[in-house]
Parts: sequence; C-alpha cells; structure tokens
Amino acid sequence: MIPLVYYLELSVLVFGIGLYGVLTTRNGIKVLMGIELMLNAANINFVAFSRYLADASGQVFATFIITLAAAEAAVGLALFLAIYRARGTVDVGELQSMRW
Amino acid sequence: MLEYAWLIPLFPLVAFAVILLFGHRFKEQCGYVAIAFLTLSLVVSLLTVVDVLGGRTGGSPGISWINAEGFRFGTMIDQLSALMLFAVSLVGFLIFIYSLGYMHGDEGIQRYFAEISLFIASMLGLVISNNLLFTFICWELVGLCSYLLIGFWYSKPSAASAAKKAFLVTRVGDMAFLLGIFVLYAYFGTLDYNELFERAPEFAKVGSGILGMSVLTLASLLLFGGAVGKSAQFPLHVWLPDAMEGPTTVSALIHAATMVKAGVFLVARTYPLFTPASFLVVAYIGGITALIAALMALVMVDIKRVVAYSTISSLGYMTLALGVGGYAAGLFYLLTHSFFKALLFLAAGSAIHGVHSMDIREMGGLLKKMPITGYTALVGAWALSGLPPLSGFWSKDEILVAVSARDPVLFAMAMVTAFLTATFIFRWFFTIFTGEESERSAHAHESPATMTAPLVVLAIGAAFLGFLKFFGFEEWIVRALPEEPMAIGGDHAMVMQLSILIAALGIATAYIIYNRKAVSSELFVRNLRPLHTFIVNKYYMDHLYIALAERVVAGFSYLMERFDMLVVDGIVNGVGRLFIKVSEVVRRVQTGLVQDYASAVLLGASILLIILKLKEVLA
Amino acid sequence: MVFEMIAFLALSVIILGSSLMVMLSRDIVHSALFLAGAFAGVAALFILLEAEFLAAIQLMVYAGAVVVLMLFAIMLTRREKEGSP
Amino acid sequence: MIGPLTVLLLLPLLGAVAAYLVGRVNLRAAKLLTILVCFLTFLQSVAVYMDYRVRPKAWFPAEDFLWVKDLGISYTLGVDGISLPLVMLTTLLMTVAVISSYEYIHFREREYYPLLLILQMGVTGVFMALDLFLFYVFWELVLIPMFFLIGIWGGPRREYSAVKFFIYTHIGSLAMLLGILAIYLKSIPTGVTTFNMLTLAKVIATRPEIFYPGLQQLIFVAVFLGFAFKMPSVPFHTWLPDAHVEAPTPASMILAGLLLKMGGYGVIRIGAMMLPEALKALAYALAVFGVLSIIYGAFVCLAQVDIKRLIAYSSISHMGFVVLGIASLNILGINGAVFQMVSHGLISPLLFLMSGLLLEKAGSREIPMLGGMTKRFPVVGWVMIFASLASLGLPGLSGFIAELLVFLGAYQAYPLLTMGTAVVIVITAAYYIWMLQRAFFGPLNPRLEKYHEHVHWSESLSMAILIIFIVALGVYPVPLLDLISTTSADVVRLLGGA
Repeated sequence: MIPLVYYLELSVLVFGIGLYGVLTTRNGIKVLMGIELMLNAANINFVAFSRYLADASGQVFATFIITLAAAEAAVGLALFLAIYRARGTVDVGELQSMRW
Repeated sequence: MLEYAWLIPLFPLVAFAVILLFGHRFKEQCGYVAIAFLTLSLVVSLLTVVDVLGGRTGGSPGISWINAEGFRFGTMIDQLSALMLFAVSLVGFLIFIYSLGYMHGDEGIQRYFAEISLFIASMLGLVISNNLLFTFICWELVGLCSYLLIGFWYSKPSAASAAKKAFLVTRVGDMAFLLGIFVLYAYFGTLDYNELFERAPEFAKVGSGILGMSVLTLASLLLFGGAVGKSAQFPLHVWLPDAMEGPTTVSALIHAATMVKAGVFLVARTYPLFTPASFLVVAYIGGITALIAALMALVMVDIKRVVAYSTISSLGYMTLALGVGGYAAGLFYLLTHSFFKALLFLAAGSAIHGVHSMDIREMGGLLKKMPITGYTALVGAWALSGLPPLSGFWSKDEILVAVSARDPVLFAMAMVTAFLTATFIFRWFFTIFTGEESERSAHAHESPATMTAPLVVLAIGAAFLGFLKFFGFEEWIVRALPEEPMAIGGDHAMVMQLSILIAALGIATAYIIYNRKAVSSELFVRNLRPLHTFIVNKYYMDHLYIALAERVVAGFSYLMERFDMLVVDGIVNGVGRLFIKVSEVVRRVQTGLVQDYASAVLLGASILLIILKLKEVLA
Repeated sequence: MVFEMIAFLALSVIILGSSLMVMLSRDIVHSALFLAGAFAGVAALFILLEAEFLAAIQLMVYAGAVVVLMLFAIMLTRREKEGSP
Repeated sequence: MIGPLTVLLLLPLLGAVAAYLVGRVNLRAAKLLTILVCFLTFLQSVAVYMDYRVRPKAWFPAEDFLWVKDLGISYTLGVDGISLPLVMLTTLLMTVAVISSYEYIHFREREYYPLLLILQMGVTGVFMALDLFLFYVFWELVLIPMFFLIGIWGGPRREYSAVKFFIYTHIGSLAMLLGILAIYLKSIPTGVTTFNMLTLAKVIATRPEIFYPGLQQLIFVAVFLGFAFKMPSVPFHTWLPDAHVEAPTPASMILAGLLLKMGGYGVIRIGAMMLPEALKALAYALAVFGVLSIIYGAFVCLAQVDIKRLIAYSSISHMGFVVLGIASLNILGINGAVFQMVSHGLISPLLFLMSGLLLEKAGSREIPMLGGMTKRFPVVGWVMIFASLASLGLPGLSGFIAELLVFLGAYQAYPLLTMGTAVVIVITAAYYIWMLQRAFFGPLNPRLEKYHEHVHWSESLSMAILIIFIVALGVYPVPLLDLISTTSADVVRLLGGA
C-alpha cells in the first residue's frame, strides 16, 4: 500500500493551493473555488485515514463535508449574485462599507 | 421704648416690601408710603433717644441666626446708637420729604422709594445692631442700596460706571471687614459686641502670627479697612466723587449724611478693640484723607463734586479725631456734619433744580433768584468752615484740640485742612450765589416747598446743634465706652483762637478771589501749573486704579483664561486628539478584507507552530 | 502496488495541476473547468481509496452541481467588455 | 416592602413611563403630568423631612434588603442631615426645571420629559444610597440621561460637549470604582462581604492593620478623584464650561444645581464618613485644592464674554468653597460646605435660567451683543441682577451664609490660606458687577430694538420659586442649619474635632 503520508502530503498541497487562492484572489467566486479546494483537501485526509484506520466514520464526515460544501457554495454564490446586483462588482476589495 | 428698638428698621423694611410688590399700583404715591413708614420709625427712634437721654441703655438679646455660638442678633442701644438713630432717622426723614419734590415725575419713582426705604432700614439696623456680623450684613445692604441708587439713572453710562466703581472699591474694604470678623471669631468665638469688649483685654498681647501683630491690632486694622472703604478714606476714597452721578437726594442722604458715616460709626462702635498701634494708622489715614480731599475740593468745578470732596475731607477729620482718642469730638462732628453736609447737598440739588446745570462756572448771582436756598446754603457753608457760632465751629474745635495734644504733624495737617475747607466752601458759595448772574441763572426760580422746608429745618440744625456742647454732650457720649477714655489735654483757648483765625483767613481768601475778584484765581493756576494739574487729576489715583484693574487684573484674568483654554482644555482635547491620531494609524490594519484577516490568522498560526517546534527542538 | 502507486501519482499530478490552474488561469471560466477537473481527480482518488460511494457523490455534487452553479454565477456576474469580472 | 424613600425613586420612574405613554396621545397632558409627578416627589421629600425632624435616627438606614447575596450587594437607602437637604433640593429643583422646560423645549418632547424623570431618580438615588455598589449604579445612571439631554437638545456644539462630558466624567467614575472595589476587596478577609457603607466604615475604623494609613489615603485619593471630576475641581473642570454652554437651559440648571453636588456629597459621605483618617491626613492638600478652584475659577470668569460660560466658571469657583469647607474639618466648615451646596443649587439654576432667557429674548448671551437690557427687559434684567448679587454673596441671600460659614471654619483651620482666598470676595464682585454694568446698564444696544420681552408663566413661576427659597434661606437659615447639624456634628466627631 502507498504510505498514508503520501495522501497527507497531497492533501496539504491541495489545501495550500486553496488557501493561496483564498488569500490572493480578489474575485469573490474564485475565493469560493479556493474554499472548495480546501474542503476537498480535508476530504482527502478523512477518506485516507478512514481507509488506513479501517474506520468508516471518516467517510461519514466526508459525506457531511460534501453536503456542507454544496450548501455553502449555493449560499455563497447567491450572496455574490446579490452583491453584484447592488454594487456592480464581485471584487471583494471594493466591498468596504463595513470597514472601520 | 428701648425694648422696641428693633421696630425701628422694621418699618422702612415693610415700606420697601410694600413698594416693591405693590408700588406699581400707586406710582406717584410711593413717596407717601415710604414717608408714612419712616415717620413711625422716626417716632420710635426719638422715643428711644429720649430713653437713652434719661439714662437707660441696653437692648434685647435677640434671636439666634446661625446655630453656633456668638450669632445672636439683637439690639444694643447706647449713647452711640442713640446719636446715630437721631441723625439718621431725622436727616433721612427730611430728605424723604425733599425727594417728593425733587423726584417728582421721574419714571423710576417706585424703584427710588423702594431702594431708599431699604437703605434707611439697613442703616437703622446697622446702628442698633449688637452683633458685628449683623452690622456687616446691614453694612453690605447699605452698600447694595448705594450701588443701586448711584446707578439709578442706569441708562447713563457714567452712572452705571460710577455704581460699579463704588461697589467694587467699597468691596475691597468689605473684604477687610470680613477678614476682621474671621479673626475675631477665630479667637473670641463670638461676635457679640459686649462679649467682645469684655474679653478684649485678654487678647491685647496675644500674637496673631501675621506680620507680628497682636490679635487685636490685626482685627482692628482689618475692621478699619472696612471703614476706609465705606467712609471713603484714602486710598479708597475714589468712589465717592463719582457717586455723585446718583440723584442729589441720594448724595445727600447716603453719601453725606448717613452711609459714609457707617465707617466712622464702626470705628467708634469697636473702639475698645483698637490698640495704640492701630489708632496711629487710623489717625494718619484720617489726616491724609482730610488734607488731600480738601485740596481737590479747591479745584473742582462740579457743584456736587466740591461738596463730595468736602465730605471726604470731613470724614477724614472724624477718623482723625477717633484716631487721636477724641472719641467725643469725632462723634460730635459726625452729628453736626450730618446736618450741614446734607444741607449743602440739598442746597446744591435745589440750585441744580433751578439752573439745570452742574457746573459752578455756569451759575452765579443765585442768591436773589433762590433766596431760601442761598441763605440756607450760607448757613451750611458757614458751619462747615468752622466759624463761630454755628455748629461746625464747636465740633471742629474739639477735634483740633484733641489733635493738638497728640501729634504736631497731624495738627499741622488739620490746620491746613481747616484753612482749605473755609476757602473752598466759600469759593463754592460765592461762585454760585453771588456775583453776576449767568445766562442760566437768569431763568432760575425758587424750588417748591417740599424742597425748601427740609432745607430750613436742616439749617436750623446746622446752626444750633453745636450748642449741645454746653449741655454735656461729651460726657454723655463717652458713656457708650466700657471704660473712660484717657483725658485729652491740649490748650483749649489757644487752639480755639487759632482755628477762628485760620477759618476767617480762609473765608477772606475766598472772598478776595471769588467775590471781589481782586486777585484772579487764574494767577494761582498759572503759577502752580504742575501742582494744579496734579490735583485736578485727583493725584492720578483713578488712573492708577484703572491701570491696576484693566491692565493687571484683567490682563491676568485674560492670561488665566487663555491658560484654561489652551493648556488645561488643550491637554484634555490633546489626549483625545492623540487617541484619534494613534487610531488613524492603527486602524489601517483593519482593511475590511477577509483575506487580510485570514492571512493574519495564518501568520499567527505559523508563528505559533514555529515557536512550538523550536521549543521542542531546543528541549 | 506499482499500479496503485502509478495511479496515485497520476491522479496527484492531475489534482495538483488542475488546482494550480484554477488559481492561475486568467479566465474565470477556465478556472471553473479546471476546478471540475480537480474534483474529478479527487473522485478518482476516492475510488483508489476504496470509497466508491463517496466518489459517486463527489462527482455528482461537486463536478456536477457546484461547478455548474459556479458557471451560472460567473455568467450572471460577467461584464460585457472585460474578460473576467 | 416599599418604604418612603423607595417611593422617592419609584415616583419618577413610574412617572417617566406614564409620561412617555401619555405623550403619545397628548403632549400637553404629559408635560403637566411630569410637573405633577415632580411636585408629588417634592411633597414626599418634605414628608420625609417632617418625620426626620421627629426621629432622625430611624432614617439612617431606613430601608435595607439584600439584593445580590453572594457579592454582599444590598439595596440600602437612608437619609441624614447631609443627604436630606440635597434630596429636597433635588426634588425642588427638578420641579423647577420641568416647569421651565414647559415653554423652552420644542421638539422631541415625548422623550425629553421621561429622561428628566429618570435623571431625577438617579440623582435622588445617589443621595440616598448607603450601599457603595448601589451608589455607583445610581452615579452612572445619572450620566446617561444627561448625555442625551445635552446631545439632543443642546446647542450647536452639542455632540462634542456631550461626548466630552460623558467620557471625562466617566474617567473620574472609574477611579472612584477602583477605590470602592479596594475597600470591598480589602475588607473581605475580615469576614464581611458587603458593600454597605456603614459596615465598611466600621471595618475601616476598627481594622487599622488592614486599612493602614497609606492604603486609606490611596483609596481616598482614588475616590476623591471621582468626586473632583464631578464637582468639578480645578484642574479637572474643562468638561463643565462646554457642557453648560451647549446644554439646554433646564439641563444646565440640573447640571449645576444637582450633578455638581454629587461630587461634594460624595466627599462627605465616603471621604469624611468612611475614611476620616485619610481626610485628616490630606486635609491641607484638599484645602489647597479648594482654594485653587475658588481663585482660578474667579479669575477665569473675569475674562469671559459669554454670560453662560461665565456662570459655568463661577460654579467652579463656588464649588471650591465646598471642598475648602470640608477640608477645614470643623463644624462651621462642614455646615458651610453643605449649605453652600444647597445655596449654590438654588442660585446657579436661577442664573442659568436667566442666561437661557437672555438667548431666547435678546438673541444672544454675549456681553458685547447686549447692553442696557434693564430698561427694555425689566424682568430679565432685575432678576439677573438679583441672581448675580445672590451669587456674589450679598447678605440676606443664601450665598452669603454659605460662604461666611466656610470662611469662618476655614480661617480657624488655615488662617493664612483663608486670608489669601478672601481676594475672591472682590474678584467675584468684580466679574458680576462688571458684567451687569456692560450688559444690563448703560444705553440700550441698538441691536436689541427689535426684541421684546414676553415672559411666559412657566418662566416666571420657575424664577419665583428659586427667588423665594434664596431669600428665605438667606434671611433665616436656622431650619436648614439645624437639619445639617444633626449629622455634621457626628462627622466632625469622626474627624476628631470638637
């Protein structure tokens, strides 16, 4: 079997890419994409552990996360649509009305 | 009636309240209300005086006013208060009657009679008080009325300014008076006159810890400070001439006959508290005041200011007399002065009423037009100048005798003053009443009977009160003192001759210069230009005080205000501004971008991890 | 074993590559498509990990629903003139 | 159980609710209701006074029940000879303030009157609380309505002033809170867990090994800081002129008449009655503090142009007398201090009322914009003259007695200091008389030709009430002094005096 750590390393890399995306991009939809990637990285971890520890609860968690991620994506995208209608942009850098 | 003496100030007080509250209902009749109540008080006063003449003195213990020891306000009727009661209520009564005519038709007549009733009530309260604090309260109320009455025609800027000046200058004296009260209360624990006098000897030697003075010296000097303010003594005399901005009746009543006597009265009342050291100060202040005021009276051209300066001079005389131990002499002069000075003022008021001018140079030859005014004024001037047989002579003579026995310098000052007094008052008289008629005098006519009748009564008093001397006035009045004052030596006959001579000389000088015009007064003015300028400018004391008030005090307060705004408030606002500045920098961290916050979280987590790892590695 | 290793490495390359492309591509539509690729790769990885059910859900929910949702959102928020909003 | 003192707190609270509700329907009725409530509260306080005269001991404390058991917080109310005059002053002055608002406040009245009533509850509570925690609660409760009164109904710079007032006095409150907590926490080891002032005072007096002099003095300084901010003592005073100038007239009246008194009251209640040893040790510094306020305030007054600002600074000067009186540690001084609080609580509201009328009737409060007012505005003019004379300490009016007593007491304790302070007698007269001369005497300022004086009944009534009390207390101060003396004698005994 492939050592567990390979999966973990892959997961860290995907998570890192996702995090990098969340932190650097100014496009709100892309931010959401980054978040999805991070969640996927977590999923990889869960599933890998569940396989290696022979414990099904990891898969259960992953199921939950997928559900959650879908809901979150729906709500987040709806929000961005609403913001776009109100402000004409989805650039998070310009959404400053709550600043200070 | 001794027991009912407390009624005396109460009647005018009721009059005050009635006029204040209901006066608008009977506008022109306010005067009669005031006079009616004053008549009641006059009757009680006279009955009280009769009681005292009959040898009864005393008073009532009164009521407790502040619940601490020594604040029982009652009455104290002795020879001194009887004397004052007589002078104040009688002169007050006459001036009230005179006011009916003088103030007729003035729109502020309700206010006038209300204020003057309050004044007479406080003045009467002042003289019968048995407690130093109550005296002070009346003293202040009297000052308040003086303030309001000087500023009676308050729309005139000069009147408003004179009222302010009077209040503030006397307030300086009042401050000293109040401090005197504090000192006395701190050591004696009471302010009741009798108790103070009883225990005074105990404290004659006790040091007060201030400038090495004994308690009594300190307290008496502070009390005298009050007297200096109220009785317009040097150096606080500057308010009195300006006070002539008020109605002439006010000048006569308050600034000649009664209130300005309060200072002298206070010294007489607290006589047992004075020590030799403080007497010396009192005498010299009195002497200086008498002299410089007489000099100023010589050069003034305002009909009322001449009399005002002569009042200051006379008050200086009284103070001088008290200072050298001439208790009876000073009070005798106080009594006679009340009459002839009120007379002079009312005569001046009558002349102003006739001529509608205040400048004596615009008058002249009024004797024919206003005979009653003129001749009564002559009586007053005669009495003031101190020639026999009018009252001024007898009382002034007593003072001169007392001074001659004590101090040659003071005696010389008193003599010069006597000469100057005779000169300036006859200069005043001759310029107004004799000589050629001026344009304004030509239209003058005699004043109504309400004004001339009081003049006549006052003239009678001014003429004959001096003879009280032969009815044992002096022996009678000194009974007010707890112990006999030291006997006064002095060469009676010599002083008497000298004083007659000096007064005659003074009148003669005035006659030559101002009636005959044999020598022009211009001559003196020209040859003594610097001196004349100096005196006409009142020794530049007003300038000095104004500079002190406007430059030093106002400047200092302006600085304080700036300090308050810039430093004290500035620090507070500065702290606020500092926080704003700091937050302006700090708030840049709060970009509002979730990514920045997430980066910060990531950074923090990384640092934490690195630290933990390092710890592990190092351990 | 070798096959597994090869499959894992291939999938890793696909996942990492498309993930990177999600973040790096200038056109957001491409990003969305690469995202679908990445999700598909993860689904394959799940099969490799013997979680077939999850792989199915992953494909249906992620590659199917979420990416389509995103494409709609991109379409709706896209401005006419610019390449990407 | 609802005792008579609780009624004093409940009446305004219920009144506030009722006034708010009635205000939705009929504003006029709400106003009259507020006046009625205030008047009833006043009557209640008079009733308390009547009973207090018969059995003074029963009122201290009068109502007591445990509130938060674990922390030892209790709801303890009581009045004595020092707080009762102030309670009566509060109820009286609130009545006057409400009456004077009748014509003065013209917008958002529905919120205004309930706020006043809540303020009244707070102030009364401060004067009656015998529990440190309760005291602090009421102390802070006062801040909030006042903040809104200034911030909503104030002048052009109202926001600045309101915020300054709030933050500035709050800093003082925090210092005070620290002092209170220090007393509370330090006394726990002795076996009492309570905020009750009477118990704590006993603990402080009997356990010198815990409350050693240094600690007592430290606590005193902290607590005094809170009171000094409120009073206010120089140099913690700068919130006051701004707050006064911007506050609406009735709020100014309450601010000067009542809120400043909370500081003076606190110094006696907590400073003198709980920490007497510390007060004794720091008395001279306290006296210097008082003198500084007296003289500094007076001099700054002399340079003021705005009459309301002048009155504000004169309040600082007059409140200095309270500190000086307390610092003199003798019965005259303490009687004088309390008397000064009551007297200033009557005189300064009158002055503020008049300055409000000036702005309303003559369009300005600035001295150069006025002149010769008395002729055209006789009521405003003469009442202003009266109020100024009362404030400068004219005998026969209440201010004189207060200052006299303070000076008499202070002279016995600090002769030289008092001698120096006496200058203020002249300076105070100078700024008032000078102001009167420039603004009220002399020829009428042509600018004023177009103005007329119409005095509303509510304004005349407010003036009349204050004038009557000022004269009454000035002519015959004995009843009030008797009342104060019932407690001040005990205070002086605590302070080791005769």
